[in-house]
Amino acid sequence: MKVEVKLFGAFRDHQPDPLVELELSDGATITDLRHALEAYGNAHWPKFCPKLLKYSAFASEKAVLRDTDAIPADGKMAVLPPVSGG
Amino acid sequence: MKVEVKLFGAFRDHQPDPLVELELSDGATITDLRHALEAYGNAHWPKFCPKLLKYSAFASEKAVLRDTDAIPADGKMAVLPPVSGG
Amino acid sequence: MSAHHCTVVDIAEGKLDPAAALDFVSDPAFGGITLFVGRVRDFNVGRDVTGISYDMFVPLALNGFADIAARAEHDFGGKLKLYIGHAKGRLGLGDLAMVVAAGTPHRDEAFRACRQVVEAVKHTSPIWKQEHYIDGDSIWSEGCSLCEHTDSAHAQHDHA
Amino acid sequence: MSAHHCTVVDIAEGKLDPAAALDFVSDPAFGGITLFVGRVRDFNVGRDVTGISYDMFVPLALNGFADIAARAEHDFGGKLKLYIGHAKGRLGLGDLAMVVAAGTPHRDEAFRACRQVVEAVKHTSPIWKQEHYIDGDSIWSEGCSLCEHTDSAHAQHDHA
Repeated sequence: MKVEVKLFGAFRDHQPDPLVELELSDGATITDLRHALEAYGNAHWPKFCPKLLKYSAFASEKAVLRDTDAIPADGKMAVLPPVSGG
Repeated sequence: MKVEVKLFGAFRDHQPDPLVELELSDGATITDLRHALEAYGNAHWPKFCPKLLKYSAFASEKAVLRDTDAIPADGKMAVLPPVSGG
Repeated sequence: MSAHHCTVVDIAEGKLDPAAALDFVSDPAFGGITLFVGRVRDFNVGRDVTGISYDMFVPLALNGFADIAARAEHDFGGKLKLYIGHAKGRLGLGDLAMVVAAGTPHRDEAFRACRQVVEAVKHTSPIWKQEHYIDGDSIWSEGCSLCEHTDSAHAQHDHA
Repeated sequence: MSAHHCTVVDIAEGKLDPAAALDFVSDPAFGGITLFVGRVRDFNVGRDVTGISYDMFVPLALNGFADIAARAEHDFGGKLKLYIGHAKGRLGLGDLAMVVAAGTPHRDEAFRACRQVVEAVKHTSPIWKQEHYIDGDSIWSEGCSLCEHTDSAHAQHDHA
């Protein structure tokens, strides 16, 4: 399945387009997505910080998902570094 | 000394003029004033409630005074029933 | 003490203005502002209310507001601006009885300072509330005694 | 849930309005209203700040605001109106980043509901703050991790 990952916060500094497209197997979980994004970051982002990704969550437009959750069928995801609103 | 006592809150209901004039001996304390106002209330106010006076404080324009404090020389006082601002 | 603004507004002459309170406590160094507004509500202790009259010993109240502000400045440090306003006279439903605002660098102090000031004003200021009811009756609210000998034994008071 | 108003305002299109928040949470039955305003301040952690950019995942943030409001309604009872607003985009000094207001019958609930909502928004909403400094540098603030595996071990975060 094709998964689109929107980038937010510090992840936006890695590339002008705040969207990464990844190819994952059908039925992949958030853990799989985490690994795929880590591989993508290591390959494409010179200033990529794996530790930041470790503390980042993945979410749909509706909710933050758990590592064991399956990626929603529409493949539209967001990576959320630690939040700092207000 | 002549002492003027301004009335506030529920004490205002006892008479149209919110001011009572009492005659006390020079050097009188707040306790003396409390007794004098109680006597005045018993004599003049049909609905006087001694219990309310017991819970009331006496103050100048600057501060609430203690029972053992002397009445200020200008004799200008106020009687403050329990407060309920806000 | 220019960092604090204390005011009493006679309802016959004007109204308390929350926007003015927010403006007053704003500062380039402050990230957190907390505002409290007390309004006359339509129902209290089981009775329909039509309005509230506030009686006040104004000079002593203003002195007390300044003391309350000084105490907050002591407790929360000098980086604090406060606005303390209370209405006087016969208020109708929805009228503002009280406006308190606190500005500080960080939000925790703003919340705590605002709350402390609100409680102090309600429990120590020479202000008396008379509620007016739909049946024409009026009652002076029970309150907090300011007597030293009843320090720890408040007369019963409501939390309007 | 008409008793709660949740909004995100892009600074390019408008500003957060505390007066609108106060109006929204006012009600004839409410005696207490508490408002919090978060403003961009000129100094943080030892550096002169010129502005803050807020990045936000808007649909998830609005979902989260609604969840936060539902939680407050559960905790403080149905007699509660909330306004939750956050700004987005590049803010200058003094601009309003966040406005939260709570209206309730009594003041204690208003203070506690407002505080709870402010903390929840700051700690759980998908919002990211980038501070801009007078020397031209910009830094994304450290924050609170939303990961389940770091639930009780927040990454260090500042209390702006």
